[in-house]
Amino acid sequence: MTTAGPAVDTLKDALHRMMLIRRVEEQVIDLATSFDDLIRGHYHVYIGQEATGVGACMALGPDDYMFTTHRNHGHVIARGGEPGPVIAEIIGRTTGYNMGRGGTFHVIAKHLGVLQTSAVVAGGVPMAAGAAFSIKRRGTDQVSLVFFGDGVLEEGAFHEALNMSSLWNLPLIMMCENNSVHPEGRRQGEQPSSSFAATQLADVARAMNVETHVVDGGDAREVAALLTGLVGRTREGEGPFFIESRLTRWPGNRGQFPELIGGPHQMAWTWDPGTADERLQDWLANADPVSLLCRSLVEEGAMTRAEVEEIDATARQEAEEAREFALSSPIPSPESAMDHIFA
Amino acid sequence: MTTAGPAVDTLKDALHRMMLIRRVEEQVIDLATSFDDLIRGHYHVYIGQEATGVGACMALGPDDYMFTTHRNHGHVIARGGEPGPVIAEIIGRTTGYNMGRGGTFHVIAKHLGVLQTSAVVAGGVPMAAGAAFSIKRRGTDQVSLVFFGDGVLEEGAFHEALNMSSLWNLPLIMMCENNSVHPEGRRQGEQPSSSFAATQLADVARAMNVETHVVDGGDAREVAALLTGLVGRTREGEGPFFIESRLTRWPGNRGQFPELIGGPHQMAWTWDPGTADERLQDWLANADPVSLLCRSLVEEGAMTRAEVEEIDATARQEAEEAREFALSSPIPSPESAMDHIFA
Amino acid sequence: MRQMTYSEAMAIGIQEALAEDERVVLMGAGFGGLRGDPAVWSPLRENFRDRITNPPIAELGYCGIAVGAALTGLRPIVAIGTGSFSFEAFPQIANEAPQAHYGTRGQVTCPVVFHMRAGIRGAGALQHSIAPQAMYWNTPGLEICVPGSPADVRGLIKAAVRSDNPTIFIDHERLHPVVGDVDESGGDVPLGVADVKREGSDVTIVATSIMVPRALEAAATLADQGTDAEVVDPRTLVPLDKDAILRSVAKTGRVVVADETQRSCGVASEIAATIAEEGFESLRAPIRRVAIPNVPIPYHQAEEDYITPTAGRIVEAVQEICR
Amino acid sequence: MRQMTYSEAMAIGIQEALAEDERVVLMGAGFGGLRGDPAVWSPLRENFRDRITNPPIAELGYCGIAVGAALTGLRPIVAIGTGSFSFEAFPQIANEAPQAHYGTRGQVTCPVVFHMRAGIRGAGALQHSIAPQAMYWNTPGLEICVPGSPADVRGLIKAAVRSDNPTIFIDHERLHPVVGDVDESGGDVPLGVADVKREGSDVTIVATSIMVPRALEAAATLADQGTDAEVVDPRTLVPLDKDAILRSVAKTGRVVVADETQRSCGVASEIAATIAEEGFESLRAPIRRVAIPNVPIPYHQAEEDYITPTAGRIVEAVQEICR
Ligand SMILES: Cc1ncc(C[n+]2csc(CCOP(=O)(O)OP(=O)(O)O)c2C)c(N)n1
Ligand SMILES: Cc1ncc(C[n+]2csc(CCOP(=O)(O)OP(=O)(O)O)c2C)c(N)n1
Ligand SMILES: [Mg+2]
Ligand SMILES: [Mg+2]
Repeated sequence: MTTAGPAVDTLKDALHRMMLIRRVEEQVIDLATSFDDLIRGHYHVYIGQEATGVGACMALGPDDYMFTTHRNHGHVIARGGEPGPVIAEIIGRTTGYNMGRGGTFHVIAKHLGVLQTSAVVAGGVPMAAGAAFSIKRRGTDQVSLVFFGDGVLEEGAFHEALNMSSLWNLPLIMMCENNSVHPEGRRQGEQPSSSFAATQLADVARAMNVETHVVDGGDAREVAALLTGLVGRTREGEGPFFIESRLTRWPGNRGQFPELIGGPHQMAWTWDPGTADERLQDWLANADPVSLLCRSLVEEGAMTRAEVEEIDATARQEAEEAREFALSSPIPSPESAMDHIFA
Repeated sequence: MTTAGPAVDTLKDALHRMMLIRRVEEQVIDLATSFDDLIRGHYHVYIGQEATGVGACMALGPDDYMFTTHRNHGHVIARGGEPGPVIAEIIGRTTGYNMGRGGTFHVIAKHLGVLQTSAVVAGGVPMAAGAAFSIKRRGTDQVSLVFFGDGVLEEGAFHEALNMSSLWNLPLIMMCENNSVHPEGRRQGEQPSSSFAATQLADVARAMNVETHVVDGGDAREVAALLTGLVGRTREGEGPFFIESRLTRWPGNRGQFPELIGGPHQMAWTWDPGTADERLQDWLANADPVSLLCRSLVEEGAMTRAEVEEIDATARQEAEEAREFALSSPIPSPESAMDHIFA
Repeated sequence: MRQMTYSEAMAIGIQEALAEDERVVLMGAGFGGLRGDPAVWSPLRENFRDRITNPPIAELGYCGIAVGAALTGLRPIVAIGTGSFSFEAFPQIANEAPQAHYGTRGQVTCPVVFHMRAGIRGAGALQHSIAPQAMYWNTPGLEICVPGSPADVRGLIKAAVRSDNPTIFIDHERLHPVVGDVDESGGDVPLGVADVKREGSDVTIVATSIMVPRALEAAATLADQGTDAEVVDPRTLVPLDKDAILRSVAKTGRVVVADETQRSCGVASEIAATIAEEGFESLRAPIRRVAIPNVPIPYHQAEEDYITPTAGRIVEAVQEICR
Repeated sequence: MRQMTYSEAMAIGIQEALAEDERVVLMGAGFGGLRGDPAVWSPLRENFRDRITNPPIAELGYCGIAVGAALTGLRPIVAIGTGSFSFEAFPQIANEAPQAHYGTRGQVTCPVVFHMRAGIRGAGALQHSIAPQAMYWNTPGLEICVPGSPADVRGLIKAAVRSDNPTIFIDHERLHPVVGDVDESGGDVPLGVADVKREGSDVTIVATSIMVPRALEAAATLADQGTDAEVVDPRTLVPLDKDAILRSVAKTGRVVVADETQRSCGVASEIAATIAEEGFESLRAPIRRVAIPNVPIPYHQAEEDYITPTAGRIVEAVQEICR
């Protein structure tokens, strides 16, 4: 499935975006743990899922719609969001994409076709189907893509939207990020879930006559190649499509408050995972999409290790600048709470 | 699949129940159309689906639970409900099973294991799963059976309950009465629906690892044989099961107000459908479970035509007496509206 | 000016909204009510066939689709049917649509109309008689229209569609046959402007939706008894024309709030609380609410009538506070 | 008598309910809140492992399962988590559970407890800060508990489980760390009995849930200013101890109703409307509501604090009506 993957330049851009997501999320965790009052509730980071977001968004055009979830930081950056306004939104600053109104749960970015970010499990899927409905009615060749977690299949809303998308042949791409998969299961075979009764997540979509695909979420090229094909077919009037991206949860991503186990990501781990915290080693070796992409690019001779490290250094610096930008931005005035209730 | 069907005596009882449902529903339609103020809203009758309700209920024991829908009159009688209290409930009399509190939408019959009747599409399925959950927790060998229409699969609630029933291996039998099927489709092959995207209704349940069956809803014996097997297996700890009973909608059952096309059912139609109203002829010949059972019993020599007609005459008389009973029963006092809000 | 039924006026208003703006689409076509007059509703269904989508029985899904469509350039009117069916769609109606504009500080709009038939319709029984407008009023970010006359239903549906906000549009089966004058050349009824349906000086009756004709009937009875009641119809709950209500109370000093939602935390509670807070100085008597007592809706007519807030109940309430 | 947190008292109450009756089961185990103290909650999870079911993310489905289980002999406590997640289950909570007993004229009962954490918890933002108790109060047939102290949460959860009616049990993240005295040998707190949390003669503050500690704080501030406030905590909204409220208002003649639901058709509206209707003769000043203004909940603390009904807001409201 790695055939017809993106060209090296594109891959460098992709790697940069993936690094940027990782470095921004590290800043988010650091902000949440260093300050009591910046991120007061729980929040979710996208570490370990970067290849899916970036690989999928590479296939989208500027007029397409994207819907995301509680785990939205990475999706918005993958779609081209700038790290400054993203962090600013997450810590509630007026320079954030919603001027601090939505916070970590609701990074919304209108100029990127991200119009409403639901933190309700399965909230985004019907709305994304609605965007697709509107595309079809208006007769444009846009695409509506929605990211969501495996948990969404447990909610009835998903099934209702799935049915209508299929019945009405909507230009909708449903990208399910299944982050409950062990490395072996990611590439092949069955994977059980304690909370969903189907053998494979895609079985239900297939039963509803929706074309389904399974992709290795550790492999940015595979995701990009698949999505490029499906986005093209969607523009031609095919669709909807259901994709399961198989991911292995980053070990820092347990519970409601993520933890930077072993500290920020070290590029050295990519070539020597054994130097990382024990809980991370297996994940870095077999599942981390950033490490996997770096290693394969270097192994293939497409980039040198130094070039890869330079991309990381850039991303790291951008994330740090974004943090400073956000921290030095003004907070909303109390009375502004009463603005924009109605149009 | 007609193997191991019920014995003749049981079939006579079944035929009697089916006839009784038909005759009671005719009375209901007559009451609704003859009086302005007895059944003031819309209502739904079970004509044409009698074999499914009776065939399934024959398999149940006295302690089992049954859940039904807006189309509940027939299910309650199939379960052993008496026609008098059923009609009395439908027209709102204090002799009704809920003393006129629930009416046509909510015939509830506690003594029959019918504990709450939801008129919300898909409302009953989670509750039935809950009864099954409670059976399992309490460790009894009861069974929870829920009847519902094909439309229920369009609601998310169904999918949520399906998932949990499958995950938790609940003693639940989901009996879907698909009354949108043409006679040919009833016994074989694919049947499309304008509002559900799966090729076969059972595909979704199968995808969720639930054992599924398709049964001819025109054939009481087939339903009874299948259900007897499944109820037995459910008591042994198997389950859940999903059954699609394929039914052809009675032509009088269009819109929100049923119509007795061509008048009350004539037994003569059973042997000569051509004498019935044109809109009914095909249905009587190929789809009416009452006519089909009568014809086959007589053809097989299990009963004479006269015996069949006698059963009908009995049912007819019971329905008429039930009507009289209901009409002569008292209405609730206005102030009783304030009773039983809380236990 | 022509006499027509509420049902016809609504059909005309929807047709006008469709004709004026091709972004307007209908999701579902159940506006006519259970016994909706086909003569009135079939032209709409025929003239705008390509603008109507008949969804599966999936309220949460199709209301969400309408929200998504509204975020991306359409202006959907969703016919949910019976008000309690909107419960199925509560997560999208109450927890997505009203947050979009606020959550982006005004960057996006969500111009969707959720239309439903609410209230005691006659034998709707336990699950088909619920009026959810109070619950939606407890949800900031939703506009709420509760038209009580043919002219208002036509003018408000057009205004609701034109509004950039998500709007709950409440109609009532028992209003459908009500006849009234409609100025066919007239435009929208603006949101947030109450209508004094009858002037009077002794007592104010604030009434919404189905309670408007009932309040007028009560006022006629009261007039015979020598009590001159003013009937104020807010027409929309959000925005609420508080001034008009307070102005009337300032004049009469006495008020009955009549509404067919369930009593506790109902529409009448909110209006009464507002008056007790901001119009207290004018009050010369307790504020009476005429609403459904806190009871589910029973099936039989005797019981159903007993709990229905009728004109008679309004008269009684007025008599109590005008002694 | 022992000092403990609200969170601990709730955990103890639930354990006692489980120990007393083996028909009690837990659906979900998210009672502890986001930063719930494991020391307090893990004994419950360990001692009653076989009575706890962890459902999929399917609120409508598992609340329906709880209703079905309650109809057939169990007494489930469902931990829905954040209050707005109960919107997903609205059809079962509002349109099945409360109808079962009424619909059968008392033949069946539905003893289920729906537990949820409601209100502004700090950065819950648009969709995780909603307090739905007013919507449930608009739904006849549901009991509603809104405990505001450790003793009350323990006593009420036991009473809720023992009750044969479906009960909404509202807790609040910000109450979890609140400490108070609990009589460990004490029994249930009866439903429908208000508690005068502080006696006073100048003004009545009716407060529920998180507003109880805020009202007490306000009363302390007011005392310093020479105003003697009485704090009445209804503890349950359904049944409502109207008499206790009216008795206090009869004594003070002035009332502020403080509640953390959204203002329109909120809890404070209902209590205010009730007083305006039945306690009017005692009133010497307008009834003030301290509630969330009609606005969705913003993320940033500055804005969030601005709309939160605090002790300071209560003080201001009292000052306005005690001039
Ligand atoms: C309707 C609803 N129920 C529960 C939650 C609480 N919740 C937030 S994230 C989450 C898990 C979602 O799992 P999944 O969809 O697989 O996404 P992941 O976090 O794994 O990316 C839950 C239960 C919610 N936000 N909305
Ligand atoms: C949640 C909900 N939405 C809509 C309705 C209105 N309604 C009543 S019956 C019905 C059709 C149900 O179809 P099906 O389940 O196939 O049952 P059938 O009437 O064919 O037996 C609908 C849409 C309802 N009762 N509940
Ligand atoms: Mg997941
Ligand atoms: Mg059907």
